[in-house]
Order: sequence, then C-alpha cells, then structure tokens
Amino acid sequence: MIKELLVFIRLSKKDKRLGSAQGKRHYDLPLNKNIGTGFLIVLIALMTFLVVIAIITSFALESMTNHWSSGLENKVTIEIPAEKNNGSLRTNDEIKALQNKSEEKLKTLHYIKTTKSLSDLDIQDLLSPWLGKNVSLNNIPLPGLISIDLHTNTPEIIQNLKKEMSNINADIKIDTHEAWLGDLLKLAGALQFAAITIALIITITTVTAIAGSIRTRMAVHSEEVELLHLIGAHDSYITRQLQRHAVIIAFKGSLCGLLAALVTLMLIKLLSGEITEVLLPEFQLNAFHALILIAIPALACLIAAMAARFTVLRTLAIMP
Amino acid sequence: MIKELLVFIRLSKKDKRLGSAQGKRHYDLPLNKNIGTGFLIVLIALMTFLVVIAIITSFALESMTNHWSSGLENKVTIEIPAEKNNGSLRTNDEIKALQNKSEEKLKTLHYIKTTKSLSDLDIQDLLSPWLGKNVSLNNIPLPGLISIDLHTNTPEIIQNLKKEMSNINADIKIDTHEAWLGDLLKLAGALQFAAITIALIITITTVTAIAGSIRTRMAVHSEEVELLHLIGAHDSYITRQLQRHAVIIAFKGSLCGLLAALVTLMLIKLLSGEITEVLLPEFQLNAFHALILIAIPALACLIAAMAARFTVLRTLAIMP
Amino acid sequence: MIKFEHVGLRYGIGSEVLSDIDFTLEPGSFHFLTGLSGAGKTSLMSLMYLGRKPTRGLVTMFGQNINQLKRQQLSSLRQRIGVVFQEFRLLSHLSAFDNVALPLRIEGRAENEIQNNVNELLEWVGLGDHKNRLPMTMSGGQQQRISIARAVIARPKLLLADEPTGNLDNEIGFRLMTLFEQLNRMGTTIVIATHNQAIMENFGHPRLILNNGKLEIERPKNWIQKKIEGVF
Amino acid sequence: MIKFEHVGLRYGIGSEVLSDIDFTLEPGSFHFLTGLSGAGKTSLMSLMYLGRKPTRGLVTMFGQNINQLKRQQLSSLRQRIGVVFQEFRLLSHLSAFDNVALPLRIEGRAENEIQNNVNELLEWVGLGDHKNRLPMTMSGGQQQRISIARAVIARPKLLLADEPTGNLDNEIGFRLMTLFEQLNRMGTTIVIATHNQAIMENFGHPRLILNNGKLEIERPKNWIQKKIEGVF
Ligand SMILES: Nc1ncnc2c1ncn2[C@@H]1O[C@H](COP(=O)(O)OP(=O)(O)OP(=O)(O)O)[C@@H](O)[C@H]1O
Ligand SMILES: Nc1ncnc2c1ncn2[C@@H]1O[C@H](COP(=O)(O)OP(=O)(O)OP(=O)(O)O)[C@@H](O)[C@H]1O
Ligand SMILES: [Mg+2]
Ligand SMILES: [Mg+2]
Repeated sequence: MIKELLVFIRLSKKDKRLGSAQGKRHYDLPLNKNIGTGFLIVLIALMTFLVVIAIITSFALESMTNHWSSGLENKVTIEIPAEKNNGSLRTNDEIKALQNKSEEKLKTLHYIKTTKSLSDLDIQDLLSPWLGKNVSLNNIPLPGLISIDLHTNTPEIIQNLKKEMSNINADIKIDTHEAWLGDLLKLAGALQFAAITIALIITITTVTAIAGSIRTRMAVHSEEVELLHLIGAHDSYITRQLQRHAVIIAFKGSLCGLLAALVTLMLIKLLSGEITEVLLPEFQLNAFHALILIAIPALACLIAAMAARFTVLRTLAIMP
Repeated sequence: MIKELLVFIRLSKKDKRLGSAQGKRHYDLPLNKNIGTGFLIVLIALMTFLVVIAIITSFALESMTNHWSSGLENKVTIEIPAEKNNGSLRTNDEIKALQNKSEEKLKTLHYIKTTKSLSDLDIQDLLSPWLGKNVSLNNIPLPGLISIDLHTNTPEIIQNLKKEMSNINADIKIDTHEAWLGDLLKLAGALQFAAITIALIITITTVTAIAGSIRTRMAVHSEEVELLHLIGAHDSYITRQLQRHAVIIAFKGSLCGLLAALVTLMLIKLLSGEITEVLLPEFQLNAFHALILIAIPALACLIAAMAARFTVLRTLAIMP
Repeated sequence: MIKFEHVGLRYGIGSEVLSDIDFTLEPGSFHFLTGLSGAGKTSLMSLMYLGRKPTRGLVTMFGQNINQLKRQQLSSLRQRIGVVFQEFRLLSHLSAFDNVALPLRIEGRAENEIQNNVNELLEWVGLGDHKNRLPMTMSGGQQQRISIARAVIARPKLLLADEPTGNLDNEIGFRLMTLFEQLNRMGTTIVIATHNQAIMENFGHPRLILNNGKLEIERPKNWIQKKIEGVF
Repeated sequence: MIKFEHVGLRYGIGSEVLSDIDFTLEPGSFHFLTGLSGAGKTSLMSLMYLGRKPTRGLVTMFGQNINQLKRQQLSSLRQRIGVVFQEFRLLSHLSAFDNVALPLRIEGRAENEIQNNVNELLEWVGLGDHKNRLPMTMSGGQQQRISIARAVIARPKLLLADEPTGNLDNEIGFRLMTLFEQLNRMGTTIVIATHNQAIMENFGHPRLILNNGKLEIERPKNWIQKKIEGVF
C-alpha cells in the first residue's frame, strides 16, 4: 500500500510539470491542463467506490450465507419416537438402547462430523416455553433425540443416513430442518444474487464511464493529434503520451475510490459494531478478497489505457 | 407516461434539426453535434438506472420489514402455566377458567386486534415435532396459551398488558417473542440502512456526474460563448440555449435509465417469481413510490439546468 | 462616436501595451489603424468593441461613458458594432449562412428578412455557392469573407476590421474595401487595422499609427483630394 | 524533390478542386504559389506535406512514390518537411518555446541542443522575450512567427509556407523572406503560397499559378538575373 502511494505521488508530480522544457517525459498535448481532468478523477473515484462497496457487500453476503449454512444447513436431528408404529409405547430403556445403538452407528459414518444425544433435561429445555420450567416429565414418554452435524448436506447423504437408520429400526425418523431453513436460505440466496447483479451493473457503468470519458477527452484533442501527425510524429509517439495520461487519471481516481471505500467500511464497522456483528458474524477480508480489491485500480487503468489507445489509433487511422 | 414519451420524442426531433436556418428554436452553439453527447446520455441513463434500483430496493426492504414486523412483531403469547407459583399443579378446568377470564379481559383492551385461545390440539401440534404425532397428552398438565395480535407493539402496551394480566392471576406470563425476533429485525434494519446509504451515495455520484459533465461540456464552449457575447447577445439569450440543451440531455438520459430500471425489475420479478415472493411477499408500488420515481428525471433535469446555468454565467461574468 | 482619454491597457502584471491613448473618431469617419506586429492594434480594437475594459482612462462610445453602463446596455451597444476578428472566430458547427445570420438572429429579426439579406450579401462576397458549407471545409480567404459578411450584415453604426484582407488576393481585397467605402458613405464609422501598404495608399484615409504604446494620427497628403473625389 | 503527375483532388463528392496537376520541383528550388482565394493553394500544399492523398495521379516525394510507402516511412518523410500552416496550428497549451521545440523533440534530439537552437531562432524572429508565453496571449503576427520558427527549426529539406506573411508588417515580412532565402541557399527546397504582390515582385522567384484547378508556371522576366545575383 505504501509503495503504491509513493508511485501515486511520484506520478502526480510528473503530471504537474508536464509541458515544461526540461525532463524526458513531457507531454505535447494539453492533457493535464484540461478542464475536466479533476472531474474525471472524481467520477472514476466515485465509481470505484461504488464497485468496491458492492463487491465487499457480496463478499459479506457470501460469508453470511456460509455462516448460516454451516450453522444450520448441516444440522440433522434423529428422532426415536416414543410410540412404535403399531401404536404401543416404548419404555424409556428401550429408547435409550436404540439411541445408543444409533449413535454407535453414526460414529462410523464418514460424513458425520459430530453427534450429540439429547438428554431428558435438554428436551425439557426445548419444551419449557410451552410447558413451563418445572413440569416433571417423568410420566411422559419422551422421544430420543440425537443432534448431528454433517460435513456437507447432500440428498445422497440424507438418503444414505435414512437407510442406515432404518437398518437399526424402521421407526427412526430424520428431521433435516428443511421446512424452516428453506425460506431463510432462499432469502440469503436472493440477496446475494441481487448484490452480485448490482456489482456487475455498477462495474459495467464504471467501464462505460471511464472508457467514454477517456474517449471524449481524446476526441477533443483530435486537432492536436493531427498536428503531431503532420509534423512527423510516429503513431507510437502520440499513443504513448495519451495512454500514459489516461492511466494516470484512472490510477489516481480508482485508488482514491478504493481508499475511500475501505475507510467508509471501517467507519461503518466501528460505528455500528452491533449491527455488523449480526450481519457479519465472522466476516474477515481474506487474501483472495484483497487480491480482487487490488485488481480494481489495475482494471481501471487497463480500461483507460485501452480506451485511450483505441480512440487515438482510430483518430490516426483516417490520416494518411 | 405516454405523454412524457411524446414530449421526449418531440424534443429529440427538435434537437436534430438544430443549427438549421429555419425554425425559431435554433442553437448557435455546437451542442448537439458535440462528441460526447451520446456518451453523456448513456452515463446519465446508467446512473439513473442505479439510483432507481437502489431506491426501489430500499422501498422493498421497507415493505419487507413492515411485513415481518406486522407478521411477528405484534404477536404476543399469554401463557397460563400448568404449575402454580407454589409448585402445585392446576387442574385442566382451573386453567380453562383462567384462560376464559383472560380472554374476556383482553377483548376489552383497545390495543388488541385479535385473540385466539390455543386448544389442546393446537398445543399438541406445536409439540409434535418433539413428542411424535399420537402421544396422548391427557395425562400431562398442559399450559393454557392465548395468541394475541396487537395493533402496535410498544413497551408501554406490553407493560399495561402485564398489569392487566397480573390483576387476573399473578402467575400469568407474557411471551413477546423478543429474543428470536430481535436478531431478525436487527438484520432487516441493517439491510435497509445499507440500501438507503447506497441509494444516497449513488445519488450523490449521479449529481456529481451530471453536474460535472455538463460543466465540462459548457467549458468546452467558452470560446463560442465569448463570441456570442462579443457580437451583442444578452446573457439570457446565451444561457437559455445551453440550459435547454442540458435539460434535453438530462431528460433523455434519465428517462431511458428509469425505463430500463423498471423493465429490469419487471424482468427480475418475472424470471425469479419464487425468490421475489420470499423477498417481497406483498410489495406493490404505491402512488408515493411512483411519485418519487417520476421525480428522478425531473431532478436530473433540474441539476443539469442549474449546472449549465451556473457554468455559463460564470464564464460570462469574467467578460465585461 | 469614439472618444479615448488617457486610456492605458496592460495584460496581467506586464507593462502597458497601450499607454495614454487620446483620440476622437467622428461619426462617419474612416480610419486605417497600423503599426508593427505586436504594436497593439488588436488590443486597441478590443477596447473599441467592448471586449475588454481599459486598465485606466476613459472610453466614451456612442456618447456614453462605458464605465457607467450596465451589462444589458453594453450588450445592446455591441449589437451596433460590427467586428471582423483577426482570427475570424467563426462558429465551426454552423454553416456559412448561419454564421452570417447570427447577428440578425440575436437581434431577433424575422426569418424571411434574414434569408434575403444573408443570401444577397453572400453573393456579394463571392460565396453564393457555399452557403451551406461548414467553415472547416472552406479556404482561409473564404472564411475571412464570411467573417466580414457577419460583421456588416446588421448594418452596424461602427465597423472594426482587424486585418480583413490578410488572406485575400488583391482583386477580392479591393472589392471588399469598396464594400467598406460604400458602408461608410451610408454613415458607418469604420476602423480597419492593416499592414497592407497597397490598400492604405489606394484608399487614402487618415491613419492611426501605433508605436510603443502611443497613438499618432497621420493624414496622407492627398487625403482631402481623395475625400472630394469620393463625394462626387 | 517533388513530382506530380496527373494529380487530381476532390473533397467528398464535390467537383475536382485540383485537376491534372503536372509539375516537378528540383531540389534547392524556390517557388511562389499563387492564385485567387479558393483556387486550391492550401489543398495543393496539403498534398505536398502528405496531409492528404490525391484522389488520382501519382505523387513522388524525395524520389519515392508515396503510395508505396508504409505509415512509418511516411512519418519519417514528414519529419524532413517543414510546414507553415495558414491558420498557424500552434498547440495552445505549450509555450512559444515548446511549440518551436516540438519537431526536435519528435526527432528525439538532446535537450541542450534543443535549448540552444530554439532560443537562437526565437531571437531571430524577434520573440526572444516571449518564449514562455502561451500562443493565446500573443498577437496574430507573433503567432505566425512562431509557426514559421517551428517549420524551420529542424532544417527541413522541404519548406512549405502557406501565406506566411499575411499577418506581418512589411519589415518583419521581408526579414523572414530573407530567412527563407538563406535556408534555400543552404539547400532547402521552398514553396511559398502568397497573395502578396510586393513580396513576389521583390524576390523574383518563379511562380506556380493555380487557376480553375490547373497549374501554370510563370518565370518573371528578371528571374535569371536575380538568380545570378543571388549566387554571387
Ligand atoms: N491576452 C494577452 N495576454 C497577454 N499579452 C497579450 C495578450 N494579447 C496580446 N498581448 C500582447 O500585447 C501586445 C500587443 O498585441 P496585439 O495583438 O494588440 O498586437 P497587434 O498590433 O494586433 O499585432 P499583429 O499585427 O501581430 O496582430 C503583444 O506584445 C502581445 O504579445
Ligand atoms: N476540407 C474541405 N472540404 C471540402 N472542400 C474544401 C475543403 N478544403 C477546401 N475546400 C474547397 O476547396 C477549394 C480550394 O480551397 P483551398 O483552401 O485550397 O484554397 P486556397 O487557394 O488556399 O484559398 P485561400 O487563398 O483563400 O486560402 C475551395 O473552394 C474550398 O472551399
Ligand atoms: Mg493583431
Ligand atoms: Mg489557403
């Protein structure tokens, strides 16, 4: 980051003494003194800002979905009903025996991460909102419950789990939380889809804006380009200058935008600590994310350079 | 909408025959033939598109929150425990009696929308995931439950409700779903906050972009403005032309953007019917929303006009 | 018509380009303005067409002290002045016709009046066939003629022409000088900045000579005689 | 040096501005190019400085058929041609110095060489004090001199000047003509488009006369005599 800032400052200085007699890297075109350079930089900065926010939002949503999924999607409950299929009740001991047998079996299955048999106390906890704290459950035949964490949750695994359990006893039921988790995951999916779509649209807008602005700017200079051409400048000589200028603008703008976005996000995180904790319980920028963020200014520069090059070459192409 | 489209088409036609000798509404400045007019329109369109999407998203989120809140936030459950404070159990009849008495009382309270006593069967339904379908509950002392819909849910009302219930019996408990609803509402609030923030930032970006582009374009014409000034054109004569031109560009761009955004949203709704139903169970564009959406092109035109006016007047001000 | 009293002009913090200019031009007079390149002819003209305010001194135009006029009034004054700029200053996106018609449009004249007047004048300067062309596609001399046509189309009370024949051959140059003489006879006050000795000698009007920021008036020997010839 | 064979030029779908132009200019020659306004002088020049390709005919420059050259080679050829444009075409954001230095920069010359040459030439055209000024702040004649300086700074093999004295007084005009003559004596081929009779008569070089799209060559009576005077 510090290195980049240094490059940035060096480039800015270069840009300022353009058109002076000294120095090798001079410009023959009125680029830096142009009206609109500042505006273009601000525009690129704002666009970059939006893209970065959108991208980070989609990262965060992804992380959120993962969190929810890993928290809930891979959870399965095995139930050993108190009541047999034929209507008669199992004794507590029968249930405990089946429960132990099931748990033994579960421990041998590779797709199971952890298992936990729920004790009567646990069940009483679950029921307490409905039955009150101190109701004695000794008289009621409670089902046996085993809570399971899977590594991943696929239909095949659930199928296999069902088979394994029905081998032990046909009555054993498997509860995959599907009904009430479905809505939540659909919501998260829709949100992520929306965030990615928005990031994409903003990216397209940015590309259009950068390319368009650069092209407009270059078109304004077509007279100067023609003069340089007429006094014998090679195409590469002309293209180089305009390209360099475009890249500097894009680099300044996008770097400012990126920094502003990062600062904003940090501020948001600081100011609304609690909310973000709900939103992003464990979101951390990883190396991949950082790479994508750093790629944004690079991309902006590339687009600017290509837009400038393309426009200049097209201007030059119609001259003999 | 159709009327606006007509105006739009009429304006476009005017714009095309500018600088011709006939017609009263001619331009003396090379506005319409300018490089970058098309680009500026596209830019404004894209920006408007983003603003509209962001605004509609925040509308939708608001509607979603309302839906959740009205669906869950105003629900309260009254529980008449099976167990007395002193540890002894109530008989079913005692519970029923208390339940009826509470319901009578509740019906007299103005802030209550509906009440519903849960029968044993309802309770059995609630417990069935844990106890199995056919477990007989006759032996168990079940609590009495009354589900209530409030008009609004404020701490004062809950306080009052608690008082009223403790007048009937000190044991009666009130469950406001606060624990598990809190997270959900926090999430929704955070999302809405984010959407509004983004809409705001995009709006600022748009304003900057429109104002900046218009100003840049006007600055390009400062020489022509000076000539008109020198041959005796009054300030209003010059300003009028540039302003009209800016407004036409802004109008075209923002209308295209608005239409594109509406079409996109309709497409999204059509294509992902299920997902949007989860997201927006009952979201409908109301008159207020429509007004705000129509205000967007108007705002764009206003900004463009003011940017043009400001720039021209500033250019003119330095001429005697 | 024009009265300069102790007028001085400097650009930025430089030294004075014009200093202590004092002269009066009577209505209906015809003067050449000459001086070496860089002497300040264009600068003096810019004061006369109200494109600039002097840094000191008093400028009176059409009998009015320009310092006491409001913006609106200044614009109205400018409408009575025709200017041929040294660098033409045509509007590059407007056709020859529209460039010439500009002053009439600004005055708000009727369109059919504009059509007639502009077409006639374009014929006169030899560009009748070129009225729909853009300036960019015309030769230097053709552009100069358009800028002259624009300056005279509204029959200004004062005509200021800066090097109006610099890009023209002698034939068309003399033809345009005749146009200026004709305008002058109809009452327009005329000042022409030029380096062209041949023209100054042929049309023996008094000369304003700029030298070192000072202005001198020189009347050629045969001036009175020419003047008399002109009248008869 | 320059050979035109049956060259024709038309703009767009208009009629031919130049038709059947045939001539040869020897290396080291000096010609005036003249003709009425709009005759096609600037157009003919643009063919010579390779700013345009003819619509028909064959143009040979520096012994090479320009149709057979690649873009790169054309650019290199252009570096050996100096052009004074009728409308100057100065880069408005560069100082007088940088405008004049441009051809040397494009050739990639050393900076100290550039400094010396440009300063010397600016002195010669009378703008030694103005080298850091922008074109916009200079008078018409000063801009024209800068554009002349830019054309000659790289000691071109061919110099094409379009109306180079249109905005200059006689004194500085003759001074610049002397500069051109001097260059010519050092081997530069020169073509000057002008309306200025005084200059054409004073420097009696042969004239290329454009008329109705055709080119004629006219040698003044005292041409040979002047030529001989020039050598001694
Ligand atoms: N905008 C300006 N800023 C600074 N200096 C200027 C400006 N315009 C002109 N000058 C300087 O003022 C002096 C007079 O310029 P002006 O254009 O009036 O000369 P001129 O007599 O018209 O010359 P020419 O015959 O070459 O057109 C010149 O030295 C010029 O460099
Ligand atoms: N780019 C162009 N497109 C169309 N027509 C043009 C273009 N340039 C010049 N012409 C036309 O070609 C003719 C010759 O123009 P050119 O500029 O060569 O004349 P010129 O001899 O230089 O005249 P002047 O002495 O006025 O500068 C003119 O009639 C002009 O209108
Ligand atoms: Mg001048
Ligand atoms: Mg010409």
